[in-house]
Amino acid sequence: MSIIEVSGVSKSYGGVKANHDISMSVEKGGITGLIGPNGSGKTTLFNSIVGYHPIDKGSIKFEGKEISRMQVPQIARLGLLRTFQQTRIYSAMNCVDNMLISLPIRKMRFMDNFKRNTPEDHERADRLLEFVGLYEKRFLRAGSLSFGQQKLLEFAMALMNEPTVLLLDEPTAGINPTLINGLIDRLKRANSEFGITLFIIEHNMRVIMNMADSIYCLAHGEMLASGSADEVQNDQRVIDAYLGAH
Amino acid sequence: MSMQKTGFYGVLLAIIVAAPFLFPDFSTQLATLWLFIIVAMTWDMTGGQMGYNSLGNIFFYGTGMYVAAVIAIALVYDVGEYTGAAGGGRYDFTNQQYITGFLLGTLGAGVFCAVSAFILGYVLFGLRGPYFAIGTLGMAIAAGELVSNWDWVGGGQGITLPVYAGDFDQTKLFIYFAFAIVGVILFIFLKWLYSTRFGAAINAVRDDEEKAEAMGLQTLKYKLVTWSLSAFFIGMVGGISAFQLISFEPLESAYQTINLGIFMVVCVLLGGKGTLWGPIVGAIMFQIFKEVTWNYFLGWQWVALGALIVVTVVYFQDGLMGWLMHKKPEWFGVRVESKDDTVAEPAE
Amino acid sequence: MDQILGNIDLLIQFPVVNLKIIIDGIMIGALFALAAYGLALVWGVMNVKNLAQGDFVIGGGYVSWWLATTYGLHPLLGVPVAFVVMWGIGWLTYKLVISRVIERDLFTSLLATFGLAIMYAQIMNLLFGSDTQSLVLDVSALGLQNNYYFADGLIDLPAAKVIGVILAAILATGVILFMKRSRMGQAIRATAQDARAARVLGIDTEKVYAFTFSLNSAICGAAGAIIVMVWVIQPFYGITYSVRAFVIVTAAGLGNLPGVIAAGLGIGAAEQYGSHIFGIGYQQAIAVMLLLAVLVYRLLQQRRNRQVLQ
Amino acid sequence: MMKTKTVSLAIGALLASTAIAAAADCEDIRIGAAISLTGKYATNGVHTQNGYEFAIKKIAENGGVKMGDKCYNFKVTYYDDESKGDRAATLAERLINQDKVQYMLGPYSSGMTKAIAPVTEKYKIPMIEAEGASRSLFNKGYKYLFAVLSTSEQYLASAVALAEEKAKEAGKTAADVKVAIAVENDPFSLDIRAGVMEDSKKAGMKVVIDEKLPRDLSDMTAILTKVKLLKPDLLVVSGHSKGAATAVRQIGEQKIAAPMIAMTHCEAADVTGNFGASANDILCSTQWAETLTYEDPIFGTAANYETEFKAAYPEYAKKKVPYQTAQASAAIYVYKDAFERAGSLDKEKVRDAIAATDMKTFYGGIKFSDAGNNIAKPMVLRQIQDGKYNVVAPSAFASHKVNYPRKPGS
Repeated sequence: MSIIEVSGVSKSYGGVKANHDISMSVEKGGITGLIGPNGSGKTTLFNSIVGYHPIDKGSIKFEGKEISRMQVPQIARLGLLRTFQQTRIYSAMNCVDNMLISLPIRKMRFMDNFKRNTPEDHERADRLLEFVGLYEKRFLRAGSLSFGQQKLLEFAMALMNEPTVLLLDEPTAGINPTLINGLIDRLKRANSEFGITLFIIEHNMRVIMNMADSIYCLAHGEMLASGSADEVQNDQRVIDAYLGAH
Repeated sequence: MSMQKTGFYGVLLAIIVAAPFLFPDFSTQLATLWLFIIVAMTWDMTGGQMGYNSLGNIFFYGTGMYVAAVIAIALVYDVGEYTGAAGGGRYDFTNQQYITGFLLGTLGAGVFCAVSAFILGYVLFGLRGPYFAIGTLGMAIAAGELVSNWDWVGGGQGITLPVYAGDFDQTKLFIYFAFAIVGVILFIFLKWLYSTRFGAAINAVRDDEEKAEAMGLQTLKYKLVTWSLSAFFIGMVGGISAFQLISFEPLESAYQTINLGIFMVVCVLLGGKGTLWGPIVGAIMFQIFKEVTWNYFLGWQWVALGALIVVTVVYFQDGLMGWLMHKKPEWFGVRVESKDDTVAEPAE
Repeated sequence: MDQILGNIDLLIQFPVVNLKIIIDGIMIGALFALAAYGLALVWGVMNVKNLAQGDFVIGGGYVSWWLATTYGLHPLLGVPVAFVVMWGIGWLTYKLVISRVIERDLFTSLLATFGLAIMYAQIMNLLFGSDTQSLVLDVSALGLQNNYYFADGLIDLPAAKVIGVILAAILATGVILFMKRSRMGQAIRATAQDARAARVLGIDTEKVYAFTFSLNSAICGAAGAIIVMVWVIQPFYGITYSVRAFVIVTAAGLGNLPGVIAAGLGIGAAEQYGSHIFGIGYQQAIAVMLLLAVLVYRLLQQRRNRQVLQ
Repeated sequence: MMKTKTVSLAIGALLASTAIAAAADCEDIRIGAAISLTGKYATNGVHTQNGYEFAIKKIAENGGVKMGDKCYNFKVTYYDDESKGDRAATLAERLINQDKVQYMLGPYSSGMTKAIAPVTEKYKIPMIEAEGASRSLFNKGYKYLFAVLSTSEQYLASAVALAEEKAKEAGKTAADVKVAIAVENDPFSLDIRAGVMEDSKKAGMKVVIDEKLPRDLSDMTAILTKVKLLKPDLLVVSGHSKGAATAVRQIGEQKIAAPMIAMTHCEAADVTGNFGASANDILCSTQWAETLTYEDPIFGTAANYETEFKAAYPEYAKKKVPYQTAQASAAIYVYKDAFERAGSLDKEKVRDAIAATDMKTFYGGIKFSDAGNNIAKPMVLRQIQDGKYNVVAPSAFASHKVNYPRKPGS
């Protein structure tokens, strides 16, 4: 069953067509990948889904609900969460506070805001920090962490929020290559253990091939190919697009 | 609460209660100091804690004055008749009427301002950064101009409230404690609020609103509630000020954009944005600075004040608390790792 | 209410009044546009929101007034002199304060220049006193009348106002040509586009900033020297011009010079119509309400784009 | 300007030192005053302060305040109220509480006086004020507030009467008279408006324009255009100095042809000096004129006051001494008189002595009603005729006939 349904979405900036008539779907409970060379319109599509700009044409549905005209926080509150390519964390706060502020407030009543965080909340934050390997650093200012650590923190924050779907924008970009395997492992575990549907933009073919159940490939703003990892990997058009030969 | 803390707050409370008796000649200045502390703390709620720098919070002060005065008058007389009586007629208040008017007026001012913050916020919180500052400033200026053309509340004449007929020293104490009680309640309220999830949420809005939105925080709701709460308190002190000043007019006393409207920001910057004690410390520093320049640099006081704003903003923006936090982070429970540790990646 | 209807009725009864209002609006708008153009320049190039804009205007007015009353300088010569003097003051301001708030967060420049505005107004008050001042431009020596009247004297065109508008136009054209043609103008535009890239290309952005801010101050000063011939100045009138400049720039957007001029003239006319219909007591309120209206309009526009105004 | 100011300060200091020499053995009586030295009322605030200081100096030169075998000099503690009411009220409290003054002088303008009066009243501190004319000051039952000037509804009453008279001379009735009013949106000017409104309503005149001037007024074209269209017979403008300055300038520029134009604050704005012929035939209400035949032993005649004042403050040499200055001096004089009659420094006794004041001064008669306003002195109306201020009403004081209709000068 598909949880995100994108059909016929077009988006252009000025005269440049960033996305043209894109259709795709994300399966519930799975890991879906979106690849494509630089400038192929991946992030544009991503931003269309999470509500950062209006689309020119088409429809985007989340759990059967049209979301293409909603604002960012509305969409996020439906349980569709995203991380940023340029990691965004609350750098002035420490890691635990970053985690606690990411509690799934949408699942509470507004008045619950006026409570302090419970010991269970703290416990969960600690557990997730442990999960991403930041437990030791939990009382440090998030801004003082390295870029890779900040990425992990952002990931942990997303998990804290108990999303239905998590959209990750290049989770491995800028991360020390020796750490990538660990990250892939954690992403997979997040999918299997917490049951979170993942939708990942990735530039790094190796990473995505390792994880994704199904993959879409964009080039020049159009959907080039889709299918399982193997199918896409062996698609000549995809190879051409990546090599720039066409 | 530890013994030490209990002791500290106990002494503080004792000072607050004793001050007007120890320094009866300064009770007006002490009341003004409270006014500054309160408006600084309320400004910091949005400006410091939530990252929305309003230049128009004075709107709630002025509106509070007018609402309180109108309520107090309306309980006894027809407002239009009272304010229109430039040339004749006497309107006396009994002590009972005065006190009822004061209580209902002040409270009503707070409620009215809270509601209007909620409504205005719907529009204004769409603005970010400098546009928010300019938009709120515009709101305050416009309100002042419109009220000054509104005859029912006296227009440019303003409103003159009755003088309390009772013992005069009592009135002074009454005003002082009215301010002080609001101030103490506000302090306790904020201390609690900043410790809740709500406090963390508005900090998140300040640090990265886009991220907060992406994480599903209904930022608009938080912003509206915060501003309304802050407006409630400013409205109340506006109401108290109306009774303290007795006679006030719209442009210079009520909607005094470039006086109190900016002073409250300067107080917060002096003391340190986004801290509980910063606005309080800043207000005290500012009040001292102001008293000194107004006494000893007559004529130059505004030059000195302008210079203070420039210097604070340009060189000293973190304020006293911010500076301390930077120098002595351990006092504030912030842990910083030594340099070489941060380089290492987490162990796999 | 009756009065408002009566005032509208006047507009219908005497259509020529509309013409007068528009002429007056354009005259006042031309000077607003000058101050606003300077603001758009510093805002666009160095991201500084200068709330002391109006005080530079008044400062220029006092320079001209002081020289005219003390040394008998001709008011027309006061315009270039004010330009030069205010250039210097702008440069000094830049070096002492503004250079330290560029690239800081946006609220900083707003508040720092607010502090400057307070200081300048007070210093002018101490230097020149708080009386309203004005200069009379006597052009009879040039063979012109000091006032021209049309439509049974209903429309009056004081020579000072016409000359003021012409001077404003010359000044604006000069600045535009300078920005287009000169090397410094190009450097300014490059810095506005992308300061970092400009630095890489070897542009001394520090110099560009200093120049831009001084230019802004000088433009304001010249505008002030024109204003002192046409209306009156007073040390605390700066805020009026600052508010107008902000309204205009917010309405027109940055880096849009024709937009700034059009908005300036439009707001001038709108304000004159507003003061005719509602009474001049509402002048300031009208300007500020226009600002709020513009902000709300742009906000709705942005909301449609799922964006916020920032 | 800066220069003249320092010069005048130096002269003031010099005069003050000689004064001290003259009455060296006298003790001080300290009086407090909050004055607008900055802000929108600063021009007249300074006029007021100069008036106070001049009178203090004159009294000291004449042997000071004599009580029994002792003598006293006045010494005023000033603060700047910045033309802001809340500031004025705070300063009044400070003067009373911290500086411990027992007597107060008024600030400039009705608005500031309104802010201070409740404070002095609460502390039972007598205040003689010279610059707050609004009637709303005198309906509050204040017991410690005394004003040497006439209340503001009287300012332009004779102008309205004159308009009626002229209409009748022309064979018309008062109902044919159209009145245009443009006043600043502040307590004093609004009270002027109320007075004119009442008088014209009583006479059955029609008010065709009724507008308020903003506080940062620099252009009143919009109103003057309506004046051209509606052709009122009487145009009333009141807005302190800048209102007068802006109005006169633009009336000249736009050739406003209203047959009668009446204003306040002509002298304070020095409209004849600044705008010359534009000011011709404009009617100006004044509390006092140097041509009036008032006299007292300290200041001499009204004319003498003007001469001596100009000598002491050379910056006034080329313009009229505004009445704001004269009445400020008169307030000090009332204090001197009251102290001498009370023969005591007890503030209650002094208050009673002030209340019983009945004296002739260079400024006119001074006698207070129960409400505290001066009822012994009329307002006069002057017309600017060929650059000179000539008294035209009321008839008892008139030295010249009024020019009607007004002829704009060339």
